[in-house]
Amino acid sequence: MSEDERSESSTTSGERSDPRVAVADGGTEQLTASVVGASGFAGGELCRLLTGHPDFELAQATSREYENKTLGYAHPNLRGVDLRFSSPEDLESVDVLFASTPHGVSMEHIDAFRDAAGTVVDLSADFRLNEAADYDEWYDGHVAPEHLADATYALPELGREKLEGADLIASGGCNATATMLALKPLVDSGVITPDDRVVADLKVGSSEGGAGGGAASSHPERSGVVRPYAPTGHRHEAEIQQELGLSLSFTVHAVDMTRGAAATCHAFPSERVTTGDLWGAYREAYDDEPFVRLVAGGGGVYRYPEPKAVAGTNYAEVGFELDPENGRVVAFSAIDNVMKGAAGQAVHAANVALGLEETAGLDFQGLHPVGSP
Amino acid sequence: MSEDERSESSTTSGERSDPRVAVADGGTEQLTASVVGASGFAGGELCRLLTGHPDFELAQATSREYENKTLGYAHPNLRGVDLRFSSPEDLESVDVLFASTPHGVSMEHIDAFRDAAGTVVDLSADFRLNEAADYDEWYDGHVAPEHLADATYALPELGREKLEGADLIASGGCNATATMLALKPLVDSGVITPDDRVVADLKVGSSEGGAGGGAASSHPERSGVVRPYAPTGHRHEAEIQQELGLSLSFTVHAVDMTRGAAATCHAFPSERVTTGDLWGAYREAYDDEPFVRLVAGGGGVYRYPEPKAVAGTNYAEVGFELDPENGRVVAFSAIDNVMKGAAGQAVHAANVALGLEETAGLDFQGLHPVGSP
Amino acid sequence: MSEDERSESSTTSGERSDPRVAVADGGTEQLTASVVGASGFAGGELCRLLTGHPDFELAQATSREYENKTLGYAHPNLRGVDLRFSSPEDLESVDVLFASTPHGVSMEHIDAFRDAAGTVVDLSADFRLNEAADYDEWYDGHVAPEHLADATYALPELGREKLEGADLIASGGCNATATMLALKPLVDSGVITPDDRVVADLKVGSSEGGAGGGAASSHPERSGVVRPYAPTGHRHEAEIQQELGLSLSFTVHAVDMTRGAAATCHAFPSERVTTGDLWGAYREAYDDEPFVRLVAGGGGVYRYPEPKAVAGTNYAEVGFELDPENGRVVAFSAIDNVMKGAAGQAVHAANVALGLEETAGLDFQGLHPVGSP
Amino acid sequence: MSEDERSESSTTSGERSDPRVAVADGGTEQLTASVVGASGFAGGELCRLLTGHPDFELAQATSREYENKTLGYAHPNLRGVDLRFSSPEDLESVDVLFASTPHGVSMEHIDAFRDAAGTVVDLSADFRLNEAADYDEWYDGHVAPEHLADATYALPELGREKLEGADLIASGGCNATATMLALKPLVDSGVITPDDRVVADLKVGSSEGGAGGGAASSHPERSGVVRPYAPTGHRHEAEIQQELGLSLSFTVHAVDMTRGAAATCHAFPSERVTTGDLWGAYREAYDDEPFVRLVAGGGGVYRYPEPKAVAGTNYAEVGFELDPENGRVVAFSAIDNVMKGAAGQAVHAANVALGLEETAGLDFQGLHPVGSP
Amino acid sequence: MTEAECVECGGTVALHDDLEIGEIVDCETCGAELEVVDVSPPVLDRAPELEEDWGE
Amino acid sequence: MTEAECVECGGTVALHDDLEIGEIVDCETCGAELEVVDVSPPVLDRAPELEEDWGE
Ligand SMILES: NC(=O)c1ccc[n+]([C@@H]2O[C@H](COP(=O)([O-])OP(=O)(O)OC[C@H]3O[C@@H](n4cnc5c(N)ncnc54)[C@H](OP(=O)(O)O)[C@@H]3O)[C@@H](O)[C@H]2O)c1
Ligand SMILES: NC(=O)c1ccc[n+]([C@@H]2O[C@H](COP(=O)([O-])OP(=O)(O)OC[C@H]3O[C@@H](n4cnc5c(N)ncnc54)[C@H](OP(=O)(O)O)[C@@H]3O)[C@@H](O)[C@H]2O)c1
Ligand SMILES: NC(=O)c1ccc[n+]([C@@H]2O[C@H](COP(=O)([O-])OP(=O)(O)OC[C@H]3O[C@@H](n4cnc5c(N)ncnc54)[C@H](OP(=O)(O)O)[C@@H]3O)[C@@H](O)[C@H]2O)c1
Ligand SMILES: NC(=O)c1ccc[n+]([C@@H]2O[C@H](COP(=O)([O-])OP(=O)(O)OC[C@H]3O[C@@H](n4cnc5c(N)ncnc54)[C@H](OP(=O)(O)O)[C@@H]3O)[C@@H](O)[C@H]2O)c1
Ligand SMILES: [Zn+2]
Ligand SMILES: [Zn+2]
Repeated sequence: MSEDERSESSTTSGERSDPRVAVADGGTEQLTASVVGASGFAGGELCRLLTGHPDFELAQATSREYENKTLGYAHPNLRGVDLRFSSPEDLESVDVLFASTPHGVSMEHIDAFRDAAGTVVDLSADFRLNEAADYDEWYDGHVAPEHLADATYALPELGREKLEGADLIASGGCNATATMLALKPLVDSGVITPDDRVVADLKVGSSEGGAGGGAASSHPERSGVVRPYAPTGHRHEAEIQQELGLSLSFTVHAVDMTRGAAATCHAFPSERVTTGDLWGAYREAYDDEPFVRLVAGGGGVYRYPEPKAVAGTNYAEVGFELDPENGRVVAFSAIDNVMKGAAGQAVHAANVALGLEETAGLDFQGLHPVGSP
Repeated sequence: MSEDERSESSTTSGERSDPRVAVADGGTEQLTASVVGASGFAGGELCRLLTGHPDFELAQATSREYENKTLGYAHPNLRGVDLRFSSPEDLESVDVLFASTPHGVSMEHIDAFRDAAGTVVDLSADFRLNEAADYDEWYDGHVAPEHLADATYALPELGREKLEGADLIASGGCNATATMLALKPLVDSGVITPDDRVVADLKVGSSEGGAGGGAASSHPERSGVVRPYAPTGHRHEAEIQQELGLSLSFTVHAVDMTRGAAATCHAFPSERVTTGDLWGAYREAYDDEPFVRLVAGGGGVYRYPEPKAVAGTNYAEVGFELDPENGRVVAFSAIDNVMKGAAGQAVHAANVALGLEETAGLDFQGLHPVGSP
Repeated sequence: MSEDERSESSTTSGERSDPRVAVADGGTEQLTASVVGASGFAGGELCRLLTGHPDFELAQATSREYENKTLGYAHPNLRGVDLRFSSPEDLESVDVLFASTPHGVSMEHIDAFRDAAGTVVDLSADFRLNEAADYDEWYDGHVAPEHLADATYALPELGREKLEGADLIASGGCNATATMLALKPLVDSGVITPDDRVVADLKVGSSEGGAGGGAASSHPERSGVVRPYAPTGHRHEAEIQQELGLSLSFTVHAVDMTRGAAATCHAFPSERVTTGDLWGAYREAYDDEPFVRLVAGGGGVYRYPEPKAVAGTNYAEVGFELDPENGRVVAFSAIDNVMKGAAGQAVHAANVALGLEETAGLDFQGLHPVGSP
Repeated sequence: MSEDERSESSTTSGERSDPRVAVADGGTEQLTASVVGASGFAGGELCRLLTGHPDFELAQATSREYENKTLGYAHPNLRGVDLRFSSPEDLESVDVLFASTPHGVSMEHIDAFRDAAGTVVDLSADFRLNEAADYDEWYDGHVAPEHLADATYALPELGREKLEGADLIASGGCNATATMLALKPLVDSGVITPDDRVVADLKVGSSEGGAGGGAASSHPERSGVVRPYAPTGHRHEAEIQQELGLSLSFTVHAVDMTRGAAATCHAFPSERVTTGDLWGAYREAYDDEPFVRLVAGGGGVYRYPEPKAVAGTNYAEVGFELDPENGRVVAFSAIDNVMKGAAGQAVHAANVALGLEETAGLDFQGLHPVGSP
Repeated sequence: MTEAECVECGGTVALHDDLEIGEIVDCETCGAELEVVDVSPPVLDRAPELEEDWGE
Repeated sequence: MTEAECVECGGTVALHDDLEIGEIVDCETCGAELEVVDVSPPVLDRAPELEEDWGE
């Protein structure tokens, strides 16, 4: 099929027509989507979500390593999907392109991506920061800084208005997402201010490392660890600084789970607060959020946020506890790094950007009991 | 609440009208369902499935221990569900009652259950065997043998016709389900006959033990085990004998996962078969089955059935390998014991019995990557 | 009961002879030891250590539940030990009695314990704090406060001189031990002072809960967790305050391992330090310590303390990292809670108290690779 | 360095004097040992065992990748060992050389190995089979078949006499070891004969794959699996056939543990046996074996062999159950694949070969509780 | 310390001195739970099966 | 066996005899990777950081 045929076969994206129209008038027509980096962990989840999404049709999934193999070859849960990986060299024209490639790849191909799709959602860090200078400081610079001003940070809980109609969306970092969801109510309500000391101590699963592997992530070495893999200076600090205006003390540990990121934030407000104040702040921030569950105390086995309770879902559990001794606020959050921290957040943001039902395609509730998912 | 009040409070099941009608004429009306034993593991999954099911409304969920607490108190993934546990003493009148109680409870309450609902699906062993004598041999007898003749074994892959319109359905045992799915194509095709020797070696997760616990299932003792917990004489042999006509050598091991049952069946056909014969038998048996995936060989990381690839889903992975040395057929299957082995199978059977879309409410595809779910 | 009575009741250590003499003059004579609470997790480790110890003979191991059963019945690794549990009512007279019972039991039986043995090592919190008032504040009071002044805190790294000849030894809390080992060099060197803010974020294994179990520690619920089980106000704060003079912000998480406690301490010194200063402080503190390994940075897979690297051993791994952004010092430590945090520490302290070779019986080096031990 | 220089530089093995003499006359002199392949999993365990062995001094540990790095760089538990990896090109002259390299390496270097040491213990398959033809059938042939006749199979439970004085020792395969220990009593006692059908269904840990790794053994993919990795045709069948005279139906599954191999053998004796017969056979076979523990039935949590109960040790747990239905004997065994299945077996065999105390250096009893080691 | 033979496996079971009828001991070899049915000389029998919950 | 001081932690690093310039050794105390920049007497410097992939 030639380039021409392909673009003609796409009814919605031609001429950069607003894809939202297609849905608005009847809801039967579907948007086409492609996933670049579909053999990866986040890419596989994108494929799962998009094939189950009422408004999307998965048109293309790229992989260089598995070109021409079925999606099920790399992702056993997708054995039922009738699609084969294709080369990222041959991008089809679609309504939305999701790029789920390692840092540095999207910035190199951003022109081709935006050419191929009216809406581009990038899951890497390549378009998360506003300033090229930040990329010099935290990453290895940027090769397409002219796109930075176009990009919108995806996490809808930080403000969904600016996402509406966005055409370049930067999905947030998983550890940044977990941390910001725990702290945002404290910032919004003024309980903590930029000068207050905040320690964020994270515990994350092995899928954060991607499908690649390496000696440290082999099963015998990675099993059972509580390994401080970023004792200081994790790059996600940059996003948090930018989005919340907080400069944190950040430490990330690898623990023995595959999915999940749990943030424990120790904050020291300059003024004493009560538990009631905290409930007020958290409810204010999240009462209307479809994907945030407040979990703070109560009874039973599950009293605070736990990653396994949200595994496979786009939910975040958020909670807190007040230390009566010294006024410390301990804010917790738990997400699935590949979902709320990556593919789920990306689809959620695309839903908002394109005017779809916000929760469309993201209705999985998670499992109980569940081991170490 | 009296019987009368109860039946009035039910809008759809009044007069024992065929509940299937409600759906047939338009699809907007929903069937009501209750779950007895809803605080348990299988009961929690039933609640998850029914609240996400297009044709069901979860009207009641019972628990003695958690009466008046929200479902989310026991099952953190159900925090969003607006329902509280009620007492099993006060059964509401509904279209379908799912009983997910320990062996022996349903047989005691079966009259009340059938009174409360036109269709009863029982997840225990209480109505799986056809003969009262079997309960004397394998269990501790039966107190309501008069219902045994009414009961239909749930596993649709063993024959869905007899399920249509069934009003007492006995959901199969999880280990029996895994084993029978692996072996059925060999039996149907005549590759193995009742006289052939078959060893079934199972590996199962800790949720098979239910929410109760006990010393052997405490985390420190249960983690990391390969524990032969039923070296011989597992009760599920009785169902397999009844449904497949095979007398197996059955051994069940507990391994370190929460969900999952994997069967490895070593069969010694009296006549040599080829891999082609086997593919023929398995495709014949399962090509039209919506919840069976054949996985046998091929490349990549996932070449044979694995429980983690189906965790949280109603799918069974089934596969085989031929031992060229001695003609042995090794048949594998993997299921999620709480889903295909319990709650999923029960909903699947209810769908068939009530004439609903067979896969309704059972569309979760599973996760990749996933650890030890 | 007076000191005199106590020594007379000891049949094996004859004539109040200093038990250390027995070993000094030839090394062939062994000290007798008993373990009260031997069916528990820490008690089982005590039995393992004492039966493998060159200077001890395990004379008695008590259990009410397993009376008359072999040690191997409760502890499969002790199947080779030719001893049966006996009742704690019938204490034999021995040189050293190790009490490994839940909080509150030792204080009740302390007279009987000291009667039975010249040296008592208690693993509970019953004799860790100096003041009866502390027990009112942090625990449920104390019934034998007159013994508190006799007791010596066991952790030898906090000062072994006072342990020499001690006859009532209080083995430290596991989480307190991990935390204090991480912080002690910073305190000793003056890098942090009592006014500096210190957050201690711990990750611990399920064996901390003891052999008892309960719903939250059943395998399906406890697997895969990152569960904040003591968000604030853990009782071990009291010991740390007493021994290090620091008032911490303490938060403890349960993670998916059976053994292990890992402390991440975030400290904010009022004056900037260099990495060299820190190395100086840690080497000064631990260069001569037989059971502390400094692990900070370097290459390979294991760059910071990890509990799995010390599982089964009496070692502590201790390390640190300096955050160049804000001068934060992140101090790490990792121990096996049942060993360095309980049974190993107790034997280590007994070795010191009785003038034995300090490392006797504690030579296991740990395993590599090792999963989640 | 020439042959002459090498032997001169060795103080203990000079003139190829019988190394056993050194020990016999006084016990103070130690034998020197080297480990080729010391950065690997089995090699690391050899280093741990040899440095803790009363009669050995670890003189050399080779690694190409980690040359000049300390042993602790690769093996965190060996941080206290004062030795650096050296090149396998520069073999020192020692009393015993342990080769722990991948299949095919030893056969290539066997002349150099035997030159360097009077006793060579090889952990690979290179010298396990008696006939060069077997290597053509099961492996990729053999390049030094002239040494095969010199080699003795290591597993002492199969006969320790032939090991005495052996100078080329072939340590058995881990899965073969587990299987043979389960079945040997049945073979010796005539309960099963070569014509009887035996199915061996194994469950093994990830360390069997060695330190190398690969996609399938990355943590996210390998966690939680019950993966049939050798459904049929595992190479260890060859050793079992040779040593026990049995032709088995062999299937090996990867399960979620790092260490451990558990064999479940389903045997169908042609004549009925009683439980008493079986106890007789197993006690006859193993009553005098220092490293075999019989575990069959009884009460408590641990009733049958479990790999976690022997993790880190050289013990094998062996047990059985009789199926009253069909006369099947289910024989179980559990070992630590890196210990009894590799490094421990090798040291055990060396102890026997050199006339040392048979259990020397192998006294670790294992841990309880222990997770998934 | 007296001894008795295990009825299950034939192994030797070591017994403490103040043995009482009805006590339950386990066999060191096979782990069977054995009931003391006589004391002089000691005689052991298989203890009544306590159908214990054991896992799944 | 010669020795040198680690530039990272001040610990003593044991060195083998036929040391060559450019060799990388690790410090036993702190694990730092050190480059041999001179041999007689031996001098060590911090080895150029290999930005190794290490986990997540
Ligand atoms: N995993 C998480 O938890 C997580 C969370 C938040 C954000 N993210 C971000 O999401 C992105 C993907 O992460 P991941 O964990 O899914 O990584 P991954 O598993 O390593 O997958 C990366 C994918 O990118 C493809 N790829 C690599 N280089 C490429 C290139 N030059 N051109 C085209 N395709 C290329 C790879 O496939 P082929 O080699 O087959 O082409 C693979 O499919 C990363 O930027 C990551 O930072 C991940
Ligand atoms: N777990 C599996 O993998 C699996 C697979 C196949 C079949 N099954 C079968 O499904 C059933 C449930 O298994 P499960 O694992 O979910 O067990 P579970 O977690 O122990 O749950 C049992 C439930 O039954 C309730 N219950 C117990 N006794 C009762 C009584 N006398 N009257 C009313 N309610 C009672 C309990 O709640 P309250 O005490 O709060 O009332 C609890 O909610 C069993 O028959 C089991 O054999 C389970
Ligand atoms: N586990 C750890 O990581 C850890 C670390 C540091 C300190 N500790 C402390 O060490 C102690 C033991 O902990 P654990 O984890 O081993 O607990 P555990 O597993 O629950 O064992 C407690 C033991 O005490 C016995 N016991 C209970 N009540 C008794 C009583 N009234 N009289 C006599 N014996 C009694 C029990 O046996 P029977 O019921 O059979 O008699 C059992 O053997 C606790 O004080 C704990 O705080 C534990
Ligand atoms: N793991 C087990 O459970 C187990 C059980 C029984 C038997 N075995 C056998 O034991 C042997 C080692 O297994 P493993 O699991 O320890 O493997 P491993 O972790 O992969 O280690 C292999 C070692 O050999 C070295 N090596 C590789 N190629 C070499 C060469 N050409 N010359 C010199 N050294 C070389 C490697 O180090 P450098 O690359 O740094 O030199 C490494 O130290 C294998 O033959 C295996 O079959 C293993
Ligand atoms: Zn016995
Ligand atoms: Zn150093």
